Amino acid sequence: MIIAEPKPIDEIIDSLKDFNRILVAGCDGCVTVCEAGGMKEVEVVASALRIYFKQAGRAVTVDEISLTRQCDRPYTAQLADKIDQYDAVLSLACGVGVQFLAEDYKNKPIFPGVNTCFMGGTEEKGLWTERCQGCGKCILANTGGICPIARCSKRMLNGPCGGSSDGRCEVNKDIACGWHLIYERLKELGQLDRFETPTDPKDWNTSRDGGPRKVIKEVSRL
Amino acid sequence: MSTTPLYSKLQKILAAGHFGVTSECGPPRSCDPKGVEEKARMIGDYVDAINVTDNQTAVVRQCSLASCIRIKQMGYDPVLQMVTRDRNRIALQSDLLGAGSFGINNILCLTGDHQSFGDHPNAANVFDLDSTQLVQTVKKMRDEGKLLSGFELKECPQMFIGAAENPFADPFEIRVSRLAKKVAAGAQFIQTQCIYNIPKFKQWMQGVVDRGLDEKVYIMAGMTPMKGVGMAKYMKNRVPGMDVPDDLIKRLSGVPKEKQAEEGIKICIEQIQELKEVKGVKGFHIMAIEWEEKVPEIVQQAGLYPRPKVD
Amino acid sequence: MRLSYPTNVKIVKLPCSGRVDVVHLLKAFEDGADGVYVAGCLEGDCHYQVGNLRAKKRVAYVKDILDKIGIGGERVAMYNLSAGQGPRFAEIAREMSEKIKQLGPTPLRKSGGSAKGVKLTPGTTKEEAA
Amino acid sequence: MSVVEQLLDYSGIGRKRMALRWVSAAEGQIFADTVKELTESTKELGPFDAQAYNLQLAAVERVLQGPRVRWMTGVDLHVTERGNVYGEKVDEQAFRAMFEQSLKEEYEKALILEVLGDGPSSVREMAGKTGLPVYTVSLRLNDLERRGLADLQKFEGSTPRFVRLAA
Amino acid sequence: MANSSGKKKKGAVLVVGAGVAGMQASLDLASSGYLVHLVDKSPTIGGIMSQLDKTFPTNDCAMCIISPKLVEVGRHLNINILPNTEVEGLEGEAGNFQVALKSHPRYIDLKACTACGQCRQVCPVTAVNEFNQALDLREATYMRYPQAIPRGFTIDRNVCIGCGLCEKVCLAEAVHYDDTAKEFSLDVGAVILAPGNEIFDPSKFDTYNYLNLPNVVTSLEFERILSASGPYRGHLMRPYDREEPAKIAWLQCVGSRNINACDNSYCSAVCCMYAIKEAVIAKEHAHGNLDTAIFYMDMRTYGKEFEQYYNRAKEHGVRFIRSRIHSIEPEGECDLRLTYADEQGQQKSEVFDMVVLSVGFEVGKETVELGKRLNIDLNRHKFAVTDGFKPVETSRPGVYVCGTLQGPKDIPQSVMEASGAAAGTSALLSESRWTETRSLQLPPQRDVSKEPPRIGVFVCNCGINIGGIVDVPAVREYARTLPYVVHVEDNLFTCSQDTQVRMGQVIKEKGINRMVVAACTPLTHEPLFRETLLDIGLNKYLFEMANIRNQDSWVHMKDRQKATDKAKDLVRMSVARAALLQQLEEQKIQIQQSGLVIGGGIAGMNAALNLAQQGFSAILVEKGTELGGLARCVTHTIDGMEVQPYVDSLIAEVKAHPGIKVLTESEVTSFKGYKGNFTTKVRVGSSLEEETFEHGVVIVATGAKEYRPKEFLYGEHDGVMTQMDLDEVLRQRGAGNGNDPAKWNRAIMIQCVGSRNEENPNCSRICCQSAVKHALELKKLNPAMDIVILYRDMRMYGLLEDYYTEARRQGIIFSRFDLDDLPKVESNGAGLKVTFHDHVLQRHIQMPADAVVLSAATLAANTDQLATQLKVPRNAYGFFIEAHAKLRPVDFSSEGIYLCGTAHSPKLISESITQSLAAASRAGSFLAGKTLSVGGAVAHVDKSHCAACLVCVMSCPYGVPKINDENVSEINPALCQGCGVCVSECPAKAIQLSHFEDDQITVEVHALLEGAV
Amino acid sequence: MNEVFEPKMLAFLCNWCAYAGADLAGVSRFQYPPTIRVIRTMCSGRVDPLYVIEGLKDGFDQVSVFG
Repeated sequence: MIIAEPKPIDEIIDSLKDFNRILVAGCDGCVTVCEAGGMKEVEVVASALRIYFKQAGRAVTVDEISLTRQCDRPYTAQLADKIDQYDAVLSLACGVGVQFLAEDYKNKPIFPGVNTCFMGGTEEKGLWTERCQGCGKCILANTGGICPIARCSKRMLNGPCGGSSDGRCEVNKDIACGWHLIYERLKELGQLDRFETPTDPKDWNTSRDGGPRKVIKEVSRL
Repeated sequence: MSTTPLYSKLQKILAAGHFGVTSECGPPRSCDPKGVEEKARMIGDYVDAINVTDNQTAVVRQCSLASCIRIKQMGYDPVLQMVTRDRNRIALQSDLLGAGSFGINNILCLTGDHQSFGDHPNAANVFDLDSTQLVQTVKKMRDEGKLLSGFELKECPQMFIGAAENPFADPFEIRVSRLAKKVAAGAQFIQTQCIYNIPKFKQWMQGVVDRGLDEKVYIMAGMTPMKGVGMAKYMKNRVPGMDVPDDLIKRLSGVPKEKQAEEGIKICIEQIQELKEVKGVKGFHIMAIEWEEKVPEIVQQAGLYPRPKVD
Repeated sequence: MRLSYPTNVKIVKLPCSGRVDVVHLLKAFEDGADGVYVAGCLEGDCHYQVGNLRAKKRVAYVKDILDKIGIGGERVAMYNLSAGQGPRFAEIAREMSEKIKQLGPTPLRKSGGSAKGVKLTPGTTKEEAA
Repeated sequence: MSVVEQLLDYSGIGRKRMALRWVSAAEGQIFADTVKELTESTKELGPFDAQAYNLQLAAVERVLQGPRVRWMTGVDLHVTERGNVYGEKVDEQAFRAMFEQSLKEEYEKALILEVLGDGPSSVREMAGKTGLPVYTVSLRLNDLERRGLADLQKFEGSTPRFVRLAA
Repeated sequence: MANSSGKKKKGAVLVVGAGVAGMQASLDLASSGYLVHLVDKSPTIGGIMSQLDKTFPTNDCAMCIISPKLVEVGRHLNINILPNTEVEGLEGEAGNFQVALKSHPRYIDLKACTACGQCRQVCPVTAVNEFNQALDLREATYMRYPQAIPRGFTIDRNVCIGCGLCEKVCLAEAVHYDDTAKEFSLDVGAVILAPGNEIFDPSKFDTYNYLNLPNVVTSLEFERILSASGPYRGHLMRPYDREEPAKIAWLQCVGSRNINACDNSYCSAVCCMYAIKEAVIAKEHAHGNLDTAIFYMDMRTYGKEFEQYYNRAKEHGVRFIRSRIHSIEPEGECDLRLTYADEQGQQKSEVFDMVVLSVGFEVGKETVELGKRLNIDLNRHKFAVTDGFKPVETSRPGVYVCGTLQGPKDIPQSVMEASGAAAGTSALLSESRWTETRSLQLPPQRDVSKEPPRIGVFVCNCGINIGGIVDVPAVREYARTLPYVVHVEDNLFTCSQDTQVRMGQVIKEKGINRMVVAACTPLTHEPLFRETLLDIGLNKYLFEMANIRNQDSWVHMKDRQKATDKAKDLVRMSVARAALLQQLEEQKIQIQQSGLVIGGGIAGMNAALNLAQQGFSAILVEKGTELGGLARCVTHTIDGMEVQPYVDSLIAEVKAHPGIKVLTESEVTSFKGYKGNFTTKVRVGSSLEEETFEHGVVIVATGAKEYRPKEFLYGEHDGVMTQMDLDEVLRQRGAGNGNDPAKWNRAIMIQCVGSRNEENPNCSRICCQSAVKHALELKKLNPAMDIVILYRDMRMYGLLEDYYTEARRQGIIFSRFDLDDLPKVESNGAGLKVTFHDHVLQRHIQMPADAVVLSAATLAANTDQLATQLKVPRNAYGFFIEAHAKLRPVDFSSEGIYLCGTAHSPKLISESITQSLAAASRAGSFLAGKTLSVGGAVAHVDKSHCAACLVCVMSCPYGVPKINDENVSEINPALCQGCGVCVSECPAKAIQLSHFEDDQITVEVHALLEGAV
Repeated sequence: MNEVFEPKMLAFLCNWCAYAGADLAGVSRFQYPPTIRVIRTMCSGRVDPLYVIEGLKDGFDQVSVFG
């Protein structure tokens, strides 16, 4: 899922301080699961905002809502009958949701309430780690199911640099060396031979194309 | 050993069966033209080629290519170090073309230290290619006369291609395979990480010899003399991938502080002597960090002077 | 024991301090509380195993928010006490009252602000929700 | 009135400073004689320095104001002569002994409370000021705490200081 | 099955003594379907435990853990508490007894008394407060302690002068001076004796000067000093001058382990631990650096994890000095001088601020009298005589015993015994289960879910407890103005019986569907008012209480206006919440009437047998090929009971019982379900076939094993053996085989092999008695044999002390060694030689020996797999962890799973039997309920909002939420404990906790602060 | 002290007996020292022990109650 973290409340206040009618909109998707933007976070942020405005002596409305997903138009459309009552929306969805809202409601300022970080999973409660950078050309088949692009600090494609020790990355001892993991895994799978074939320079065009990337699945298109 | 043409002085000396000797100099962190010149002059006659580092430890310095040009113009043989951290394949190839145009014939392909260690930790890294892929790229440009895109070059860079290897890094079992991989990609010489743990290095070398890799690539043992016990401890604890045995630290701390530098040089020389006997070791890469003035002494006392002449 | 403590302390009973939500604490401030504290069991003594430790973290989280929005994190606190510590309860009540008296009333009250809000569901309009 | 006599004794003022006499409406002579006699005996005692007995008088006053002594005086006859609620008569002597003991305790407690009125105090300080034995102060203080009249204020090192609580 | 007279057995039980043991026995039996008459001579229940400050080894507050039990006993429909009552006589036989009882007058009618305390406030008479061990005073009208049950006052007739004041102030009209003693009789099927012990009175010794020196206190006095509800409110002070002591000494074995005229020769079993506990807690209380010293003979920390507690105390700096103190001398004004000889024999003298006498237990005179009246045998120490294999049965059939009358013991042991006695009773009377019990007949509940709230508010004056401070009429009128309120009134005592009746009428008349009572505290009174609702057909969750007494009038006496204002706030808050309350339904789930017992040793067999005797079916799963377990390695017990015939007959009985299915060579392969409905797969026998069982409870009795020593030449020299090996050698000798111990000239035993060291810091509890048992037996074989026992502390706890005394009398030599100077065992050809340091001689001694017997540790059996399957916790040493070390010693925290025998910790056979009966009792009382109510205040998931994010799964401390087939979280109401952690964590706000829903909480906050901004 | 000490004395007199007795003393002209001040109460039972103390506090050297 997409992992995000709540923005510091002072940063949110900074972007919203001049508005009088605010809607805090959460998303019931990924950001709920990573505890950054679900209904609970909506309540917390909205409550904090109201306290802030009250103490600032302002008469401000801060309403709360959470949509099933903000990355699908039928759900974002659920705001259509309400949005006119607000002069700003704080979206607690990932960057996709914020932008979908912004595209759908062109005359409304939409502000992000979370920092969208990466695609990852739940390591333990309250700890999420990255697994995928969405490069668009998966090489996991050759790397024992462990992605060197997401897991190696230098995105090395042909093995570890000389800096790792005890299986930890030279950049930070808290990070496992991605290539160490790949090596261990290949060894376990008896596929160490795959390691010695040099990997050619990667085709990054699926990752660093101009403008927003597209995924088209013809069979799924209507 | 490979039968490709001999491009550089270093390559020629190695091909002739002599122990090769290289050293390195780090360019200054300013526009000062003298820095590189002075260092090169200090060591030029005691080594076969001079490596010039490329923004080492991710700290901004004068560019490696410019310094190499300067050294070439002084009449010495430079080794152009190139890291993939800061430039994508377009910039890397363009620099290679530029280097070729100045007759620079040695290249050392590196990935480079992570920017988080340097003076611009917020910089975006590139890592479009990794070191192995850079080796492949140079080889392709030189041997096929093509850029990665397939564009045909009218004149190709004539490069003796090198790569680095750390025999001590984890996982140890993978180190020989990784060397093999670089050789397969086109590396012709290897400059290793600083060697202090001789037994472990020998173990690695044995693996290299067992796979016959020593017949395919010149291994130059990396040597860095210790200035004192403080440096030894720093290297042990702070520098990633460095293996400094405790008995070495013990030996250094066993002598008075003012004698430690001398002892460090002595250890370095003893180790060179010992490594000369190791099968597969074809030369030495002496990295006297900010201590270039000691290189002549080491080279002389290790019995590597005078340097052979080749044409 | 009939120990006395200030009348301004009002108590909301919960099955476990672990039931205290970040939102509950914030709502209390929103409604004009000058200070809020959570009194849980002694650490390691939670009737429900870890509820009080969860509460402790949530209180810390609210503290941070209050600091950032200018209310002051010192207005919220977590205390731990056992069922046998009647005097300690009175003491905590006095201590917290004293602390809040020094801080003065919540800035919300003197500001005259009136921020409001309702919780909407996608299917209903604001009027319906209110 | 024996209550007062007793208390005056405890306080060191002495019971001679008061008297209770029975004079009937027909006994004018006795009244005159009594006044004479009392004047004589008071002369012997010398003048009374109320200042010097400030603390004690305040304590006696406190005892007399306290509900316990008042109730006990109230039930005196009830239980000794007319029979108590269980329909039994309490032995007068036993009652008296108990009463005096309670009175003494109440007086000691009152003294302690008076001392505490001057600010926080340790048990030893209280003993010094009241002239009571240390252990007695400890015991009485405990009863005061139990009744919510005194409380521990704080520890100074290993010494607790106690304060009076408003009743 | 009827008894000899042909009459059906009575389904009622008399429990004598309402301490922790009596309460536990009563609760077990009452829940098992028997009517319990719980008799105590004191006006309240609770016993000695209610007087303790903290309990070892967990340092839990004693009152915190006992008071819920008090309340449970007080409220149980089938426990008839008879306070101020004594048993006069017992006629009849097991199954049909007639008990003669006498109740002493209380003078206060418990039905009317509201425990408001006005009577106490006016009582002019004081007496020493026994509850606080005479450290302070109480009135003649009193309640023993604030949490006491029954909740009502008593007049102490010994000191009351009969002034009549209390009657005058009692607005509830509860005082009745004409109360008289009543004699009556009851028919019961069985009797359980749990009258407890008394504390040894140290004033019998003049050497301790206890009566003259205020700073010499007994350990129980010290408990009161430490207690937050004690005379010094939990501040550490010494009595003489109320200074905080800087140096305290504890003198162990006061009144125990001595044969002076006034002492008791047995060990009181608990004093070592409580002294350590008191020292540790005192150090925690002290402001300065408190110096604590414990003077002892042997440190007997033999219980589960006690040794670690002892070690921690040493780390805390508690000093342990091995010396028995003869006398206490006054020093200066109030200090105390102790003179003693240390272990090296040097004379020392030290001055302390305070000395605590660690006084032991003894059976009180009245109890001895009771024993005579009931015609049960007492031993020479006056403890009840029991059979080692029937540890809870007295000499009179149908009369059971538990707690300290059976022998000195600590709380968990008493609780286990209590449950054990209940198990015995339950088995005896099972045919009459549920015949005498009472049950509530409730009208059907009115569905109010569609009605708008109609709230009735009842404001209580509580006599003058509230009304004297708070302006009740003003609060009442204020309540009238609140939304949804349709009825208000104030009452003198809202909790009185007549008010309850009135309430019912009003609810009906005005169609009230939510009730608010502003009164004392929900902790004591919520259940009562909820019952009133149930009686009238309203859901009990439609009730809310405003605490305007304990948290208002009583604590703000000085400011009436503010107290009144606060009362209004609290009422507003309660009314706001009441408007949102919803009726909650509880469901009934059937309980499978059977139990799975894992482990076929003595514990498992007894548990299974008792369950079966109680009328439930049992499945007994044993890993080995035969039943019997570790007991097969023990020939006889220290008191001479033959173990093997017992085990044989037990096996025969188990196998013959139709209610027990015995599975040998079997193992549990999978386990799922929840209390009342477990499904377990067992791989049975050599065929490896799997069988599936459905059962309501599980009892774990997997046992333990003896440590195989790696030290002292064990396994290298034939002369070195463990105690269990020696047992085997002795048995073989009986059969005429092998090495004949009678020919030995000297045997040396080494204690604590594999125990009390770094690797295994636990004491194995039973090895001291094994050594003494075998030493005495060897002596009998060959009186000329030299026997030396090298020990660290001789832990001959309780009545075992007698055997220790006997061993010394017979010339068995005991020599102490330290962990840092272990004895050395060397081979000397066929013989052995042992070198050890002798403390008396202060030098090393070498002795040849024919045999060296190692008292090897008892270690946990390997239960890794089982623990994982059952999801039950074990400690670092592999022993299972009970739900609560004190009060739930045989329960696991997961309900429906119980524990007994050496799987819990090392113990004697008799103790294992007790615990197995206890486990069977707990299991039986759960099964007897037949159904289980679930639901109510538990968490529930709104499926439509659940993101299946697993946050609840990860955060639940009990592992209850699961993501189900519909891909949403599901919370089993039978397992949910209602803590609400998942609710507060749920990022989608999809979970709510019934009765504590978000809006129900925030509305309270909102109402409290209404108009604040 | 040079002056002759003249104690100040306070007496509470029961209206029905002692007060009447004191009156009778007057009627009979029985002499007694002028040191005494009399307060009449309707019954000596009405004399609160507190009054005795108040008297002493206020500077009387002796206080008596006549019933």
